Amino acid sequence: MTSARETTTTGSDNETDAALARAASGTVPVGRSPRQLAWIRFRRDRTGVVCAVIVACFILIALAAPLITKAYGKNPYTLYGQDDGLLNSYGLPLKPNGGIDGAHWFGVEPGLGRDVLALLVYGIRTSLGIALCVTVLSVVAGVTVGLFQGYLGGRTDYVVGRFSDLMMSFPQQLFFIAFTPVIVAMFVRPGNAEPTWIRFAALVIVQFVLGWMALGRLVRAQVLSLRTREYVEAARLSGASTARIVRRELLPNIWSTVLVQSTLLLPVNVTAEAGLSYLGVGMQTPTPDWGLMFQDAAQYYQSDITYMFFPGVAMVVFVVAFNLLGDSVRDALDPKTVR
Amino acid sequence: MRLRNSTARTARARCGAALLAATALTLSACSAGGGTGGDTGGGGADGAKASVQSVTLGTAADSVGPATAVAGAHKGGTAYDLEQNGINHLDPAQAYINQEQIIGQLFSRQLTNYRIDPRTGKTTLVGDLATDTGESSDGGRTWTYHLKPGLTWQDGTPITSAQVKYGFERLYASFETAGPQYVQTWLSGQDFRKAYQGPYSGKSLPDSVIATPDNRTIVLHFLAPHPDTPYAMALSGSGPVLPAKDTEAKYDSAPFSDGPYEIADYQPGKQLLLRRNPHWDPRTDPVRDAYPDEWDIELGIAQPGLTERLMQQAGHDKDALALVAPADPTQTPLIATGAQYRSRLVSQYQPFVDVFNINTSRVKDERVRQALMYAFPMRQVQTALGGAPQGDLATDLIGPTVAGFQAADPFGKLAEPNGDPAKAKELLKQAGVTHLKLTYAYADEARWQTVARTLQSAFAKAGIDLQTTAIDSTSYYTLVGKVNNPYDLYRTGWGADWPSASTVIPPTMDGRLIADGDTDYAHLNDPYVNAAIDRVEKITDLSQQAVQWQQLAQYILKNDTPVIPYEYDKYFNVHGDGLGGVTYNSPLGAINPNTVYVK
Amino acid sequence: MLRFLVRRLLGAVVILALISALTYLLFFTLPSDPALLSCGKNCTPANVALIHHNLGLDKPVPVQYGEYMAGIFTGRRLPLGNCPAPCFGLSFANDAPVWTILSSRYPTTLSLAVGGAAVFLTVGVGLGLVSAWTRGSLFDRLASSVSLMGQSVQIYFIGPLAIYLLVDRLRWLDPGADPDWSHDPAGAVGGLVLPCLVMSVIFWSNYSRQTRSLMIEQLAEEHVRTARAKGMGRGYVFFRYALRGAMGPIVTLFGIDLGSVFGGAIITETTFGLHGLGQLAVAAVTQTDLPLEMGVMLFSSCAIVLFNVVIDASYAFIDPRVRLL
Amino acid sequence: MTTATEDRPTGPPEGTPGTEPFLSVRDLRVRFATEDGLVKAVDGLSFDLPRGRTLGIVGESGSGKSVTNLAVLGLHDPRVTTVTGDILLDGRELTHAPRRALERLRGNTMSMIFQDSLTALSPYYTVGRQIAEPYRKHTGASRARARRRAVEMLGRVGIPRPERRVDDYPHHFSGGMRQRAMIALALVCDPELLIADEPTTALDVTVQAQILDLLADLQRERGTAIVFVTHDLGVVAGVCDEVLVMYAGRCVERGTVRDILKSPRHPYTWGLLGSLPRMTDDADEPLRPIPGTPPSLLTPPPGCPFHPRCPYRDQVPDDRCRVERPPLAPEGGGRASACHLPDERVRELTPGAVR
Repeated sequence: MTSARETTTTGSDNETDAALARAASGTVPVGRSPRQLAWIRFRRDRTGVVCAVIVACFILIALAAPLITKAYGKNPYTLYGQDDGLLNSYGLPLKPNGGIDGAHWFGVEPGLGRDVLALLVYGIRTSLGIALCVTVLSVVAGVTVGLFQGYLGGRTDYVVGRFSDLMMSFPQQLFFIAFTPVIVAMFVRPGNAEPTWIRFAALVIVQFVLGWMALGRLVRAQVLSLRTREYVEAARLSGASTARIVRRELLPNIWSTVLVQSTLLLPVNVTAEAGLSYLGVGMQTPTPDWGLMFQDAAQYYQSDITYMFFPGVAMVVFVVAFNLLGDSVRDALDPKTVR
Repeated sequence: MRLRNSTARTARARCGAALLAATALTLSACSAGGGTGGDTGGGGADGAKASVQSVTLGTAADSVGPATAVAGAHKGGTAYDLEQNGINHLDPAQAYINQEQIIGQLFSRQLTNYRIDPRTGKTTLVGDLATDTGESSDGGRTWTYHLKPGLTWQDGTPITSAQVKYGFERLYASFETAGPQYVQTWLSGQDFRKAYQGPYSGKSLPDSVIATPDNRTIVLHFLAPHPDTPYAMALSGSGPVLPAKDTEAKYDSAPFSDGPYEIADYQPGKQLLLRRNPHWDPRTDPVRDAYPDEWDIELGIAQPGLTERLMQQAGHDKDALALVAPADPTQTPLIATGAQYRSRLVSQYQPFVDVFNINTSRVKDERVRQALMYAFPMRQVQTALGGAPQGDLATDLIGPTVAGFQAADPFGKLAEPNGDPAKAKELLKQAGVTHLKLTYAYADEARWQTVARTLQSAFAKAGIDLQTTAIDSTSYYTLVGKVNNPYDLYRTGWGADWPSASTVIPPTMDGRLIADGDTDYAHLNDPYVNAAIDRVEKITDLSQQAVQWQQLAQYILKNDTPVIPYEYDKYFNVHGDGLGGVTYNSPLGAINPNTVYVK
Repeated sequence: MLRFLVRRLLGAVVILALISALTYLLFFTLPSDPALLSCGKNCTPANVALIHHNLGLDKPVPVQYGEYMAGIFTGRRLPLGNCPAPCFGLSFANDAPVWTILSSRYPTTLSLAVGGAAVFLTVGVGLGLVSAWTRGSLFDRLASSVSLMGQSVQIYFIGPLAIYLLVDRLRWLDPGADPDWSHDPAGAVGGLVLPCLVMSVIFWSNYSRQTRSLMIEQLAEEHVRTARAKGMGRGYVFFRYALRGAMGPIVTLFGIDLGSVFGGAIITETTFGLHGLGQLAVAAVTQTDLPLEMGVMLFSSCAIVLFNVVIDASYAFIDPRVRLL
Repeated sequence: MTTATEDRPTGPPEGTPGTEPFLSVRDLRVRFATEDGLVKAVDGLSFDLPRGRTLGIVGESGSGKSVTNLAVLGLHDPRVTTVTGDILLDGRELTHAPRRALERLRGNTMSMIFQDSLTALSPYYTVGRQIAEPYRKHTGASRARARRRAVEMLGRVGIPRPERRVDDYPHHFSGGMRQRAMIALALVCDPELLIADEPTTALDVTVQAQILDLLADLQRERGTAIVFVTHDLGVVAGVCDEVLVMYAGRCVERGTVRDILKSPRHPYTWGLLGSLPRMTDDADEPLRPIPGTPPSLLTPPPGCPFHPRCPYRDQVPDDRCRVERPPLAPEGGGRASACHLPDERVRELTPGAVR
């Protein structure tokens, strides 16, 4: 539920023998760059590929949401339930199983009676969008901070380190609950209509503010170890500029970690965003949102459990796929892992 | 904001109310829900049926204790009450929300109170501490009350008229900001705090204001006639306070009891535990049976869990009820349709009428306002809010619990509950309005977001473009309460403080009150109405007055249409099988704990 | 050691000061006016002004903040009566001292956090160990896929499901309830079982995965190989050497998770309707109850910071090479 | 007098009978399954080692030295490693011995000194405890006795004030002291077979000398058989009786120290010797490291594994080095080497190669 859990040692089960084997196998066969090798390994990993496909599907759904709903002939805003009398006088779907039928494949939402499938598709779009922004921002910030913290060391390192300590000792959930309204209030004059993008931005900001430290620390640690390596020393002695050393010597050596971490970070951010909406400080109706569906569903679980089924299952699949993908990517980038 | 899903302090304007002689009538017709073929809700309507009990002013004889015994009831046991929110104020002088008042009845007594017959549910206003509901003189300006003999505090100290006077004096103290201000205002005028700073100033109110000729008699001298004083004396603040035990502001979390129970333990927002007060003498109390030895009041029980617990009644929940929290909308269907719940279901009207205010200072043409009235999708809104069990379709400013209620429907809304876009369009054409674009402001909570969607799509059918603005629910009343607010449509609820419309029409329709934070949310300022209000307020015959209020209300709705009433709230919930003698206090819109016993 | 404590505690003070200042100042960027939430029907300008005074909102914000922070140590006299140290102010909503409210709430959160942590540490680390021991076996593969699922579900998804199935339908478990250790320990445990289980699920999976790979990593360490070369038994090597080495990272992981454990507690409380700090926090925010909000913020961040100090200190006991300074 | 044997899968060791080899390795093959394929780390290695003798195994890193030793102690992970061939310790088959049996032997009958004492000693326990542990396990001694033993051992490896140092942690020790502690750990149960995996590589010359003496004394006292792994031929000269040169997981040349150092036959050995600094060298004489890198064991080059780096491959007619793998040809006296170069060419070349 929080990015913090992702800072942990990316479990590399390196083996004596595997290590010896690497020593023994000596130089890699010529003509294949490490990336190519990684790619080959990845393609060999069936689960990885399957998950990649699933993930791709989710992303496609998010991107093509309008097309999908167009093809499906529904949209996430029309109140089918109320207009077509699909709800009883208590606002519950008349038809069994949450009103699933030919017209509404996943049923209709209790209360408003919007189409669940359309909602879900657009909900994924929203949540994924937010999570993506957060992830990108966090990764960029984390890497930058980590790089310079690790490379410059000394006072910079100390100060920045304490700062990220500060950030880390914030009770995250509380922070989100307390400050999302604040940030919104900063953008919108009280009482004015609140454009959706502002919520979006606010959510991205709050999550980003507490989201970058984990990766930052990881990168710092790596850079610290890299910094003492001969070739970096050499580069420095040869008077290369800091920027150049960072760009040419350090970055190439951490990109795999960064890649792995970001793949692991994204689902975490998605669930976090959903969590916020669930607590009522995230996106707001009518904006379709994954977490909002959980919020509603949690209200209706007594009378319409079906409503929770689709968003729930979708999210589990999504996160599972992403985690597995993360593992596969790691394995591919880092062959010593013997599973 | 609705009490049932809002934290108590946001539930302003939802205060206890008393009911005056209103003919018993049933409105189950309205509560038939939207049930069409295969709709379980239709059947559920019976479960959701509510009726209005008639109430009378009691005599001195009615005011004699003890309270009517409940058949088959016996003392002992612990009764549990599940509250959705915390209790903000235990100090009776601070109690205004019906939750605070109904719970307050267990440990505090007033000069008058509501006696509810456990068999018929007939509600009578009687003397509680006082021997009767009060004698008026000087054309209704002066009211005299006599305390019953043998009244004591939880430590045995006798209750005197001086303590009652002290109780009234406390209402002036600077920290008493939450409670009703009727009595203070009647005694000392709008700026009562300037006139007197409360007992801590060392001074006391002169006898010209409150006199205590002997220690059982108390005389109140008002500036103007106030025929409904008996009801004002039933407000929680109209009782004694023992100066020796007065902890000023801290009294709010630890009041000293003169009722059947004393406070054993209080954890704000979590639990209030009430233990029997040995010094309370049932023979002096015509209102309270007080059968259980203990009341365990659990606070902050979230919905839908609260309702679920009452439905499941596992463990001690079998002896549990919810004094003020109605069933969660998501569970009302199960309750309304489940035969197993019938025997323990309470479905009654609350004194609250929910309305959508049309900002008359922005939407000036009443034909436009009427167009909105026609276009308004009453049924869908009801459905979106949980259907008939939550409330019946409203067509009047004054609710069924208030004196003189006549079901009136000037716009035929019950005939066209889903709205009449054609009629609306026509009216708009008459008004020469095209492309009408209005702003609807709502508190940013799930249910109001839902309603916003509903309104948007319904108004669109009438060619009205409804812009919606979500307001952070904590600032909602701040913002819609501003005179120059930028919104055209916003909902509020209003409940009578007692069942006379004089606690409904004047505060909400008197244009001379308009100011930031006032309660004329629609900003209606119709000279005719203002004049009429003054006229009706002068009538001292309450039943006469009631009729006049009703006529005025209908005039306002028909001609000015400043608001769109849409729901008479209902209390609809089940209680545990382990409890008997569960009656309903319609003036407060809550379960009456006084007759409850543990089987 | 002493130097370490002093340094860390000073750091903690700074952090808490910053957090509190941020919370306090940002609160006033909200458009809502707490006074209007407690004036009921009497929101006349005069009455509102009076309430402002009673709540101490009539002073400039920095002054308010100063007085608030000072009050924590010195106690305060407030218009609504005085408030002995530690004074976190009086709740705007019900005038009760925030400190009393807090102290009536933290047991729930603490029980939840400790209970949940206990569950996911034992289950997670345990599973991880077994997987590492029986590496490559069917169990191992089963465990890792289960862990994966666990890592992928969310409290707000399985919580309601669990209630629906285990409590309402099957009646196997009690619904969540606030623990009352002093009077009803048994009931307290019963009421915590489900919440702790639900909460722990999203954590233990991570721990089992991490423990597994950490153990495998450790088993490949040269000093562990040495131990094997000395002829020490498999179990001995596994627990005395490998586990000893894996402990550090696991503790680190736990330290990082402290925040999330608290966050998890909040969502769990919301889902099971428990009266913990989380539920209190949500209430405080929705009621714009500044003193309460501050109280919860300070209390919980304080807890997290201190726990972190404890954890860092514990390294010294796990790894003799670590020196605290 | 001991001899190494021919590169035949089976068959008794020749040479003077009666001296039963204490350790005897036959056609040892160690393979690792890796992500990228099968690695033949050791490929058909055989040697014998009687009590009281020292066998030196030399070769560049990655030539399979350490893998061989781990195989002898049975420390490989069966999940990713396949070990075939025979390892006989005092006549007992170890290759397929049950785990517990091996555990009883390890640290007791046979023990190993690891290369890097910093990583090879656990940072979590005191030196004393780590030394005492195997003693208690194998002798069932009491905690107190084991501790006294640990102190004694520390003393023997020349650690000053051992009774104090015994409670220190490895990171309190200097590199040299740690290495001594490592040795004390290996010797605590008076092993009959001691495998020293580059025990002195990390150390400065004086410490190195001390430790080598220590090992020599030990061997004299107890007749311990020692396998001495190193890529430093200088050390080999000092301590070993026979030498076995490994390249790419196989033995390319072997013989007595004299033979190997005085008249090496294999170009790889020449290379090793050439890259060896000597006291006799004048300072400006440059070192001549072997050009190129060891081959990948994933895809070993066809023919002679050394041919890509061998300066003399063209002197072998019709390109045999590239296509045909040279057998390990015995030349009597336990001497053998695997190279296609005709003996006469070898004889002419040797002086030039090694000087």
